[in-house]
Amino acid sequence: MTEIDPIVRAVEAVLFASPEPMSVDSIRAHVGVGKGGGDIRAALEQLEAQYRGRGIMLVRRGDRWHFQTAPDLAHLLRRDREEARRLSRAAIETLAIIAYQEPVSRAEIEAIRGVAISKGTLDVLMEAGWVRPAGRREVPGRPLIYATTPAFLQHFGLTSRRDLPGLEDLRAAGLLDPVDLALERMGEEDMPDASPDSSEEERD
Amino acid sequence: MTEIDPIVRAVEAVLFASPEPMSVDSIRAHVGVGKGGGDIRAALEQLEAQYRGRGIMLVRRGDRWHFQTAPDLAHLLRRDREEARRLSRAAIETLAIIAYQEPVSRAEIEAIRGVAISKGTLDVLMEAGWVRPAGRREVPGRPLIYATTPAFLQHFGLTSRRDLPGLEDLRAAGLLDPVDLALERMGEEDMPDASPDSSEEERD
Amino acid sequence: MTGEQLTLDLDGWEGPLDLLLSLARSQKVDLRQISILALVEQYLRFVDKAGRMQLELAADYLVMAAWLAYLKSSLLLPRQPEEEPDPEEMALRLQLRLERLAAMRECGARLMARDRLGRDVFPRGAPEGLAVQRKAMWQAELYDLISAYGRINARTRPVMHVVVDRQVMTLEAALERVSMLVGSRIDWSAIETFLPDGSERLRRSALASSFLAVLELARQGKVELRQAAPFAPLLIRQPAP
Repeated sequence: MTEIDPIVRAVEAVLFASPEPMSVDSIRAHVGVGKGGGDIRAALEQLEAQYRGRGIMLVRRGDRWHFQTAPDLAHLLRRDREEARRLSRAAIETLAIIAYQEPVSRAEIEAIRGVAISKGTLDVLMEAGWVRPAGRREVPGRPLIYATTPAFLQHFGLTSRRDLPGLEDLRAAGLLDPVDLALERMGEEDMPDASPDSSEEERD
Repeated sequence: MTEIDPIVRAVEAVLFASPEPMSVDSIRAHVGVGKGGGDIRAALEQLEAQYRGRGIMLVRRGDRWHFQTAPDLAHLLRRDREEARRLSRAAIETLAIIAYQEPVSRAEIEAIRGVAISKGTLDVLMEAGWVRPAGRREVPGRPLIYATTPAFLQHFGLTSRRDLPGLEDLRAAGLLDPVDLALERMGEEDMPDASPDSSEEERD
Repeated sequence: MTGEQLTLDLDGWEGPLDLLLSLARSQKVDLRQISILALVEQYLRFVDKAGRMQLELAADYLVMAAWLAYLKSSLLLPRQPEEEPDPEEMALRLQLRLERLAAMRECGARLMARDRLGRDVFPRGAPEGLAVQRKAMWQAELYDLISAYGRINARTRPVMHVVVDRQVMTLEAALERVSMLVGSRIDWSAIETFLPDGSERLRRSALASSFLAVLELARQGKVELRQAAPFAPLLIRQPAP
């Protein structure tokens, strides 16, 4: 792999040695170049390019970087590794709702799914480290709200939440809006003289 | 890193993900190329060459292979973080005794302080770089004796130990008075001999 | 109808909305195009069948059935203009809810299908690890040092009690003075008149020692004492010869 820049080498070694994804700041703290960290970012970009197409690759998850194996080689590596515990449908849907609509309260999740979520469902997601309580909603009852974690991005190979598959389409289609809001919008567009108030009336 | 052979990629990924060094046979079992394993060996040689000079390297231990970070970068994996810490009372007193009366043995320090000093106390002073062992006293038991270092003078802004204020200076500065005596003196100053009679009459 | 081919395994449904979504899916691919009326029929038939098979349906399935039956009748009957809620809007609301659930289910599937760390892609198997070694940067000021030394010295210096030099009159001196003065007095004299001049401190000491001297002289019969009452002046004179 030709001549290599000393900082690129150092960043490569540190990222290889780290058991966890690393932020630019923590990389710099180890590599020890001072200044604004521009050189670390440049090194990361170089590394990313150098490893492109190889068996391992440099990826960014949230604002952290790590090396991982190339996805197309999964079949070589999966053998003799036990399949991670399968998530229930309820857990998968709940995770999707939290990820695409965060932060959401439990009641909001239930409104979308049309069914109460069992206590274990959120626990499983929190135990996996993908979901965390993220404060309370300032409405009566001050319900807890939930959001995803950096580990969620890492596990699902997302650079950021903006990378969630289909997020933009869903947003454009209004499918991330609550039903009431969607109805109001439709009322404004389609039926100018409909009374939006009536929509408030029948919650079931 | 140019075009890369599929087997080299596969071997690279398998070695990267493996929790332990791998033999050619176990690599082949994962990579899945049949035959005599000559291609695995060839891939290992290629990898070894490709990573030469980088931050990580492919190494062979016995008949097993694994990646490791380049030995000359080991210092990056261990980051020192400095934390400002204040010396304990025992440590600063011990340091003062050594500074004023060096060289002194531990027993002498204890005799002056009137309490035993823990091993940690001297260790801290040596770790700080202010105190060093300065030979042994030629008395029974040949105890180690301690003295201050140039770093000590530097830290405390002293040109030499003679810059330390002497006992007379300390006395003048009120630093030699035990607390209770100093308190008494303050009491006297508050009521000079204004009316000693009246004050005395109130007794019995 | 396709809807009836759905098995009646209720464990498979995540609630009535989920059941409705499955029924809707069997009707048409695009949820925006489904017939709510047909969907309601499918659902009610399903619940009816479950009832005939004596399957126990959870309460929320029955609540949904009742609501859908109401919706159906509202949609079929000629509409009262002032009627609330508007059945068309109720139907639309149901459709929107189904769309949203379908969208989230789709998102869940897409998430699960991603290359997941630990299943499809793998981190380094044996990272060397990074260590942060805390190194104490010891700090002390010169003042700390010298005041510590002062403290030690103060603590361990031999303790010496210095008694302030004060003027006193000893008992011997008092005996001598009183014996001498009493002979020159003709009448009773207060004890204070026997005291020497000087500081208040000396006078107090002299008073104490002169009092003891007077007592001693009285015991020897060399003076007479008189006091009218407690704390009255103490009078002294030489006994009549």
